[in-house]
Amino acid sequence: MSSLAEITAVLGDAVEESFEKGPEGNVDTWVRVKTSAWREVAETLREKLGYDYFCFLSAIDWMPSPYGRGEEDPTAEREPIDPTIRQGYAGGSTRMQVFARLVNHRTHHGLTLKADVPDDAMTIDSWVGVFAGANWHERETHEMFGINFAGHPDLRNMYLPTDFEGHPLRKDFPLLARIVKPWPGIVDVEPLPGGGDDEGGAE
Amino acid sequence: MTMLGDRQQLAYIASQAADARVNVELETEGMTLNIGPQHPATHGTLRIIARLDGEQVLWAEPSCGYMHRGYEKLTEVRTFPQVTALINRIDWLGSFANEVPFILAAEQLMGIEAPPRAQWIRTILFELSRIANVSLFLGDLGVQLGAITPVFFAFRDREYVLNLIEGATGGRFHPNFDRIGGLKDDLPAGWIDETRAVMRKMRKFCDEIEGLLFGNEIFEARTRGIGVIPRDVALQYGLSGANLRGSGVDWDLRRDQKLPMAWDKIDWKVWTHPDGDSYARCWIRLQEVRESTFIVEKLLDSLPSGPVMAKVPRIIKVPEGEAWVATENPLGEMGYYVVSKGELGPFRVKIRSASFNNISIVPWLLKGVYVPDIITILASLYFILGDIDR
Amino acid sequence: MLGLIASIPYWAQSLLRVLGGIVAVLLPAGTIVYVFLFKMMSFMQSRLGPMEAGPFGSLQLFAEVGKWLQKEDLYPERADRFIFKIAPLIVLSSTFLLVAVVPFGPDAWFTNFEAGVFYALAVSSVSVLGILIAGWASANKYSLLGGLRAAGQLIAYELPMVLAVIGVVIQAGTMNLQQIVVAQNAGSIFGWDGLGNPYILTQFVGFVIFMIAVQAELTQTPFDMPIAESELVSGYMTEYSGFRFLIFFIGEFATAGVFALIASILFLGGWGVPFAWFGWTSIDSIDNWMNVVGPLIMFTKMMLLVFIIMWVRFSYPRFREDQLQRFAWKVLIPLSLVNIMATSVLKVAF
Amino acid sequence: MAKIPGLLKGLGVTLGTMVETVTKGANTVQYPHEKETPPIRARGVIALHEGNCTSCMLCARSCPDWCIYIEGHKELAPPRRAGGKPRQVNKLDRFDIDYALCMYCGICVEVCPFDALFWSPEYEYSEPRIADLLHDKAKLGEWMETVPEAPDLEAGAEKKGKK
Repeated sequence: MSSLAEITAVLGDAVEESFEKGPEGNVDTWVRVKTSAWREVAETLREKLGYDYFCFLSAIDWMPSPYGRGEEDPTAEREPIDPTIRQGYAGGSTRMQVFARLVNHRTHHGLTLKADVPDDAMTIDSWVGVFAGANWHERETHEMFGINFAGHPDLRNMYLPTDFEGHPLRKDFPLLARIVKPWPGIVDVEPLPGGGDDEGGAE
Repeated sequence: MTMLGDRQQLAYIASQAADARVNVELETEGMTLNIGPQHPATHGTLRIIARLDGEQVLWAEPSCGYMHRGYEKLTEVRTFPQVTALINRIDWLGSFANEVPFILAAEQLMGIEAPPRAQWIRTILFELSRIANVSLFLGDLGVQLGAITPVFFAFRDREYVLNLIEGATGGRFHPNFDRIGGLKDDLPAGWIDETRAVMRKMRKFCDEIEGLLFGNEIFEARTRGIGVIPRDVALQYGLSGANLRGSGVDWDLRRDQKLPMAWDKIDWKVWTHPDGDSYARCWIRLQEVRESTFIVEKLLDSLPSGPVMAKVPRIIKVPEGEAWVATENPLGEMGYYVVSKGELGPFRVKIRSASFNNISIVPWLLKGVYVPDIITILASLYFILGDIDR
Repeated sequence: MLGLIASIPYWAQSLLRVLGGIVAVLLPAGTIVYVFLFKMMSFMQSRLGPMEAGPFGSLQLFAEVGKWLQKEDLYPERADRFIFKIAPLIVLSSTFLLVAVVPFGPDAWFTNFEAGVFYALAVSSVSVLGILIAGWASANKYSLLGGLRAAGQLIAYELPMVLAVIGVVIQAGTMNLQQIVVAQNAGSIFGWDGLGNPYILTQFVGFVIFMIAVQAELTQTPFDMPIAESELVSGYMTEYSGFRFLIFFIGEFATAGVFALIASILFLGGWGVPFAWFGWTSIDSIDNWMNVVGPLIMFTKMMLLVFIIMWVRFSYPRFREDQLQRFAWKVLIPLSLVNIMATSVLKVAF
Repeated sequence: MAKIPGLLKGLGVTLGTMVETVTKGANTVQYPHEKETPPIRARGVIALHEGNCTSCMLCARSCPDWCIYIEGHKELAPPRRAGGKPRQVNKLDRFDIDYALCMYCGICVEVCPFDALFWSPEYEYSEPRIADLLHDKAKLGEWMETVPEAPDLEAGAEKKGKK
């Protein structure tokens, strides 16, 4: 099994940070690579270490959602949402990260690759030349997160209409269904007219 | 087998000819055919735009999104138990199987494991949903190829399996039976005997389908050598399930992955086929239904006793972390990448559904085939629209 | 009986013939739809079929017809309206023309053509025209593909059908359908006349080829690519609804019935029973009651043949267009040519 | 090779099924005339035991579709023991479930701490107008009589209390 050590040795200084967890024999590996090396890493892993199965590619918006779950009592004081961005395993420094999973189909070892996407350029290299299957995944990521993939032949929308504005999976894109309708979970029990005030009278 | 080599060659020549014709100057005007979104062969609302020269496809591309429901966004506003109710609607024919990887991912993050009896029952229900799902595929395959009878057999016999699922979980299509830490409830009395009887019926169904379709010379003529996917292409596109095993890759997540499920506790066989054509894919699915009935019976034999629910807090908060769990669902590899921030609901869930990858190969595969082969190839790749669009 | 008909005025004779023709087309069609499409198909699929309209759903067909007749007469915007409307009628008229030469009894016939076989084969291909223009006039790509497929297929299968019939014609020595019936029932196999000489025994290869060609001519599975509902939605019928679709529908099953009638005449001895049973020697010595029993015998034989057609239809998947052409030109036509050669050699030898 | 051609085998399968249907009957059920009984656990419709409900809002809050609407008011109830103080209870004014939105997940039935919600296997409550699918508390209460006893469990199951 290609251990994390082997991977870092082959990838060299393209690796920014890595993480490993899981019990013996079922280790899952996370590797964050340099944005500029995103494409080369895929090629190297495929050619040298046999990670030839393309599982998926997507992105994460690490910004906490300013809208919450839409299940707050408007009469109660709203807890302020902590806007600090905390990245997950293998760290990172940008709001957006792309991540993808490759598997070595002989050893069945899987590997999650991550890379930062610069906040200003929002662009990263495309994997289409390495894994043909990345085509649709990158199109999906493009329309959902607004990340551009340099070298992708055809970044059309997959799901949304062509003139759709916004990128739905970004955290600052509101889920309107949870905003236009009032939450029915707001406590709507009229108090006793006389003014009995002991809470928890319900049995 | 030698016959097949010839056919593969013919298919290759045809695709080359299609390519060449585009480049020839004296090109006749082709026809653009819109197959779908409302079309009998598209299992819902997939649309395929095909450029035809006569009956030959020069270029084809699926256009999905007619059923996009934005599950990845919806999971972000739901709590973990609510997500379970949502995600079994992704692949609506094998819905129980959709819940399992998500629950396993959440359990992995919380560091708990379901008790053995729950693992066994989960695996049994997982295989039952595979049988329900793939048996319908086998019937539907007949319809796509013009035989109308198999689909009625499939609906007839799938009903028994759905009754079983409903008897145990309460939901025919959307069980919502998995809980973080185990199952909602134990099996009702008499369920095991009923299941054994149904498994025998399903094997008879497989024999009938084999007689009606797989042995049929017309069926072979329609599927053999059609839509050949070589092994390395299959890996590149991330095909999974029977589509990958049909291309000769011996990989089954049920066997090749350590999960707290009961597959590794019994003996069973992973079926592969070297040809990579439509026939191989369909044939593997037929064998897998049969194999699943044996798996269910063996698991019922060794069902341990005990509780079905581990100790979990009443209000579930999943600790911060990331987890990826994939299982071998009826359609192929279905995985959830769950990111939790220690709150009631997940921070981000990436749903890796099998059909999305399986269908992304279609533009590559459809070059140079004939119009009827579009239908054969789509049917043999077997997608569920909810599983593509999520 | 013949005297009775001759005694009524000419216009009444014509009226009787037209009415008889309508009955001879619609009655088998309705029976086929109910018995085979509604009931046999359902039983083969572990279900009961229509059960609500009438006892055991026997009035379902009338309910369906009523429904179709009520529907609006729709046509696509860009359609060639006149041709679009007339196409189903052409298809159905070919069926009516076909039934004109079918003899139902020693005297129960509409016309007694000398070249009946030739006429039947010629008229049966008129329906191709209707299908082709239906596909073209619909202004729909699926319809167009379906229509073109139908044209290619029906022409390809016309040939083996003709060649298969030639064997029968050689053996009977006549092209008159009535004479072919008589020849079979009056004949004998090596001197034994207990069964007559139904040509299904001596012309078995021809019978199989004929039935395959009929299956293709009727565009029934496994040769239903012109309709191919999983590929072409409904082929040339995609844009039709209401009573025009009904006409296509009736045409499909009526033609199945009429082709089965012709097949039963050519290969199963038609309306007749072996003449030796009753000591008849020729067509003139047949008792008059055969004019009543004959049609019933024909009907039974027709149902038997339609059963086979439908049984195959409900069991098989569909060929691809190119495979179908290959099958016709590379298998059926050479085979039927060999059959003709063998028949003629044997004819000369015996 | 001495094997039956697939074409004949296919014909045999359909013919066999036809004989089976004719002799043993079809697998279908003539629905409006005869009805299948759904399993005991079937999630058909939610029944409300109004007396148990304390309008605690747990079900409404845990509903993923936001399809439960509850309103209530507080009231004084006679004391449990003689001589005790009158208790304050929540009285239910409105309890609606919008079945047009409900996705039958059963989370509300599970979270209810006072056993006021139950699953009934009844399924015949379709309506021509979508607005009529909003069942109020009277209608939800009517379903109570169709709620079955929970089934026995399979051998080997650990006996638990209720639910």
